[in-house]
Amino acid sequence: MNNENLIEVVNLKKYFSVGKDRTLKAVDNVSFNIKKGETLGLVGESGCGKTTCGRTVLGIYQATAGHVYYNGKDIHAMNREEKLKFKKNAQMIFQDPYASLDPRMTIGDIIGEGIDVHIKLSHKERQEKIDSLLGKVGLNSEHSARFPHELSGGQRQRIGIARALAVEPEFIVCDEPISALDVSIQAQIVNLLIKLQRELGLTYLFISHDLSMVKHISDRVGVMYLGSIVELASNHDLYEKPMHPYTQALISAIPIPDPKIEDNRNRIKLEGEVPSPINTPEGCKFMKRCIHAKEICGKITPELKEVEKNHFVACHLF
Amino acid sequence: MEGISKDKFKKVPMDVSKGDTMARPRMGYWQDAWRRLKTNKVAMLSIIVLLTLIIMTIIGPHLNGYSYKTVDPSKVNMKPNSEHWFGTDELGRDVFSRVWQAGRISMIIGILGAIIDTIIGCIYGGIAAYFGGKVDNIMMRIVEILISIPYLIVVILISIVTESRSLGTMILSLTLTGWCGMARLVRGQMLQVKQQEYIMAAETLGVSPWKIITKHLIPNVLGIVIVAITFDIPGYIFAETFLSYIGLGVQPPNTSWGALASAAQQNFIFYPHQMFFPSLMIALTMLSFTLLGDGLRDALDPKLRQ
Amino acid sequence: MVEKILEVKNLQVSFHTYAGEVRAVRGIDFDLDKGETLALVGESGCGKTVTAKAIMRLLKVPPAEIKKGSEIIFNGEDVLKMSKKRLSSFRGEDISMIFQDPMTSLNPTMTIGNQIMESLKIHKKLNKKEAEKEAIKLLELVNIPNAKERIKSFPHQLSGGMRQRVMIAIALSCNPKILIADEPTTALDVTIQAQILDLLKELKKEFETAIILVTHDLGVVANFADKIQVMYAGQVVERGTRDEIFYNSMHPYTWALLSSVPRLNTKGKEELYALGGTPPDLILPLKGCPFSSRCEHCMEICLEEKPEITKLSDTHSLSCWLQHPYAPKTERPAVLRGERDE
Amino acid sequence: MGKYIVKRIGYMFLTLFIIMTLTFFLMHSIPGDPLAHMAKKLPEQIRLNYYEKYGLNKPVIVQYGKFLKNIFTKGDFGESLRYPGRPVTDTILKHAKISGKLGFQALFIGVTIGIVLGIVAALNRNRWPDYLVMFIAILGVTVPVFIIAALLQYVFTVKLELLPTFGWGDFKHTILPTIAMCFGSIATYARYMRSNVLEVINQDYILTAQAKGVSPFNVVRKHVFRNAILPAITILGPQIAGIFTGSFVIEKIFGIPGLGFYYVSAINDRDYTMIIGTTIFFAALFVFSQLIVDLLYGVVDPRIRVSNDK
Repeated sequence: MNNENLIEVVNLKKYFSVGKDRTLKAVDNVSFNIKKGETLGLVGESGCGKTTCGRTVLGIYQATAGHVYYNGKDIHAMNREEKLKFKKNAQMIFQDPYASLDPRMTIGDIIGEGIDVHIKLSHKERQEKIDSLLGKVGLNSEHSARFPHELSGGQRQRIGIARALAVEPEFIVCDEPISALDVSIQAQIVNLLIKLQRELGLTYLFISHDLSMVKHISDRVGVMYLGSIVELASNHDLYEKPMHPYTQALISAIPIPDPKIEDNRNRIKLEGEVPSPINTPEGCKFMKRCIHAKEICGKITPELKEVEKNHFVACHLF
Repeated sequence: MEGISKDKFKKVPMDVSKGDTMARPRMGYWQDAWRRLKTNKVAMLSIIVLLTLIIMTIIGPHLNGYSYKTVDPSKVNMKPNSEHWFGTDELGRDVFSRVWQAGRISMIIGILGAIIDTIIGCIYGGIAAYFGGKVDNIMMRIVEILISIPYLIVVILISIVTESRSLGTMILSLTLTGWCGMARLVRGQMLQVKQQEYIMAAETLGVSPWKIITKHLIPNVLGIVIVAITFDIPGYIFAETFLSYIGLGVQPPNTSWGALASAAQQNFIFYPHQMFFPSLMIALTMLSFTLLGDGLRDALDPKLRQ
Repeated sequence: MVEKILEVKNLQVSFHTYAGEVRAVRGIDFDLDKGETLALVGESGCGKTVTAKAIMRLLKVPPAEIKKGSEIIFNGEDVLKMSKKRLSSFRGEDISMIFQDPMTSLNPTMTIGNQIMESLKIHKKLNKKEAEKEAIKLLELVNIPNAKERIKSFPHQLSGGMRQRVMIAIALSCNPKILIADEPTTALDVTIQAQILDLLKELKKEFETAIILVTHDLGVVANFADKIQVMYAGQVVERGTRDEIFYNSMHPYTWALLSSVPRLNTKGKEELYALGGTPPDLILPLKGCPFSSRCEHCMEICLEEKPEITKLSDTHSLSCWLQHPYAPKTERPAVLRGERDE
Repeated sequence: MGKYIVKRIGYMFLTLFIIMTLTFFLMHSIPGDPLAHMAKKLPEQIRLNYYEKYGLNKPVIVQYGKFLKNIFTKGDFGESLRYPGRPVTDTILKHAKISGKLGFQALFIGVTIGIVLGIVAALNRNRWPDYLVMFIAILGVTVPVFIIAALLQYVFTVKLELLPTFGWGDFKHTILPTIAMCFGSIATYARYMRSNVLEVINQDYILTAQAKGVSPFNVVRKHVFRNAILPAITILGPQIAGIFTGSFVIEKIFGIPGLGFYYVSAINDRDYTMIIGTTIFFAALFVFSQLIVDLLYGVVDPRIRVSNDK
């Protein structure tokens, strides 16, 4: 891993208008960067904006404000040609293995779609490439004439991965790629993603609500709450010494499949539920549920600042 | 337990790929839908009935040697017999030939009407869905207003205004607002498909909008549109029947099932056969299309697919 | 003295589909003691939910069929032979159930108050006023703020966690002896999941309710269940107390389930233990051990004959040929052993 | 909610205005002498007098202005062209009562029976009651109403001689037309309710209710019924439209002096003022009932009720 930033996200905002005078701040002033060959995990509960963030980073959604730089180039200001090249280099793996494959297309055509756009191949080379991709994700050429409904969830997710790999990308956004799968299948997919990263030197943005999986696969992890990153640190630091009260609660809520640890664990209980992300007031968004809330928290929105080396927290306690 | 040979406890090398081979024969989407439809006896029977009806409307008028418009005052109001299979009407015309001749008009109105409304509806709904936002808003408001005008009143007004009772104006008046339903359906379906993750995946891959429309959007909307067509055809036949009844349908010597049935309705008590045959054909056509539509919907419904 | 309140004997459930008979549950037995928590663990399609619904007699017959020879005995009474009337009082009063998806398991057109009061009226024969009072008490019990106002809300006005609390309130309203919780936290976020589990634990202590917890998540089970039963392809492959399953399990499928979940204490980016393949199609007759096609210790015998039950202790038993004296010695995977030493 | 209603009413008036304008200009674009169909042959001078009286010799746009003014200020659609001296508005109001009585009777009976049959069919899925109901439903949507009417006349008046064939007077006269008219509603509702009930029955909250120990009868009554019937309100709109068009045919067959009867006569006589007036009346009634249906749905369904509040 070198120290070059592949992705730089600066003050990214994505607002949705939901009726008169009501804005949903799905992504609110988010900044982070991802180094080449690194995996950045993004965790948070449902509705925290992690999926929207992933999509805005890929340019699927137009950003409301802020910038996303890919290799130093702002992806929202690219011309057509550059944009097409970016689409070859940056890919996405989707959450729902059922909705993300066109039911009317064969597996071969689904995988081949990207090849047709970016890499001009003869019919034979194309088929060979598809077969080799299928092999790479643990399937075989027999599957290429099949239709999505004939495959299981895990197999479909492999197809989704093969489709992304087909255009030989450098960067892949994995949007909850395992949450719809069974436990034993989840492990298969995660192993595959790790293997592919090693072999192909890929860079991942791994989005998930499953903290233990994120910890397992990521180098650094960002925690999102109501559209903002509240803490961003290396994998180890974040789980060993979480600083933000929300992160602490989140980590202590993860059930651990070990009775002895579970029995002696002191949970930080989090009262209430995530408030609505529509028209959020000024100040720290976590304030209402925070046991350490002070007066300042309701007035000034805390900035993400480096509290220790490479450990960023957005909280007035620090 | 003791009887088991020790050899049986040798480790078998695990073949992981075995779990990923496909046991079932491969089957495409349309193939699969067709297989489903074939198992549906009612739908298959409907197809057979419809094909028979269509063939008869083509060859039927020429089968027994009597023209549908030859008036024969010596053979007025005859009951069905070996000469005139379905009997004759009050002008002595052969009902058998007339029924099939009428069927020709009814079928043409039904099918042509459905085709026209599908084309307009698909283009209109497609444009609204594709552009979205303001364009969609305005286009759908227009449809909303058009749809809130009672359909048959529009048809009646247009029929009165155009004065001509030709097939063309009939179809025009029937389809003038008839496409609105299809446009709504196509738009709704398109919007739903547009939100699917596979469309997003294609966009992420840099697939051009045109290809996304032709390769993803259209094939995925097609199934629903086909089902809608099978329900639209009997709708038009029904509407034509209604128009004929209130005297705005096709004019003699041309005729349709609706026209035949409404003409026979006056003397129904004395000559029930004159009404029976056209009514039977209307009912059979409607029934077959409706049942076929039901069958197609079940066959194409992805929720039922396993 | 332990009191047995539920006995399931040789339960077999099939579904008749157009493609043939799907044998979803293939002969399982278990007991439940008073106040105890039993977890049914397994992946989707293993028959755990079907078992739970069969106990409540909530399966739709047809397509479902509970095979002859199956017995479900509640306090000496066969549930499968209950009359319609008895069944109505059995459900809700003796046993109740909460479901996976709190978004769809409440009636959208009825206020939550009415939904809670409904069972109070049926079983406790309360009048409207008393029922309302009781409903407010129940909502307070499951920690819903402003209970007095809330009983007038409709389900869509509540969040997922709140709805699951309402479901729990309904289920516990008549103080049943058994509560079946079918994946009660799967649809919820982690922090909410923790809240709901804590609530269930508290209530269990207070009411001495026995709980059957159906889940795929071993993490949830770890500090919740007394006994665990691991299911695969409609059969129980291993059962034992919580500690026996977590620290001394002997079935390769249990190993796989335990070790395919990443631990917070691993270094990361190591390969996870992953099972290959997918569970067998339950439409097919299964020859031998159902797990054999995915098992890395698979032997010839596993493909031919169904393994018998081996008892390791009073509470711990499993079906696996590895327990046969002729079988090669097989150790528990390193990941699992490591943890025991900690 | 209040805002929503105002908006909907605004749209209603816009729609009505468009319909008025369209109808007016369509009718005035017909070539030929609008008085050609008058009941009696007119001498030239009287004809000119009529032209003067109706304003037919003025430019169309002036006629349009007068037409709108009369409607909005007096609710006046002018006089019948075929029967001079007979105001269109009076005719409409007089005969609409008869049509209305018949229509609502048919709608009420049709919807009630349709709902009951639909529920019965769904609860007995794939057994004989289901097949029977579906058979009736299919017949109801596939057989044109005048054929049903003719059959009814044949059976009840010619063969059994139980009921009068023709005319309007006491309750007896309404029986056959009502049956003929409600057939379509029965069919549509039976089909719709059946699929709704089947859908609701498979919802999770039905399991919850069963798990609570609610008796099977009460599960249907308290949980299935309400949830299945609410969406059925939405298809009331098209049903009301169907009742109108059905009345055109039914009233003619049974000789009932309702609005449909006069509408069809007006069409055949090319009585333009009458056509314009009746068309607008029908359209207004239809648009208005559509509005009521939508609002009603908003009131009864708590989910929609709340989303409108926001």
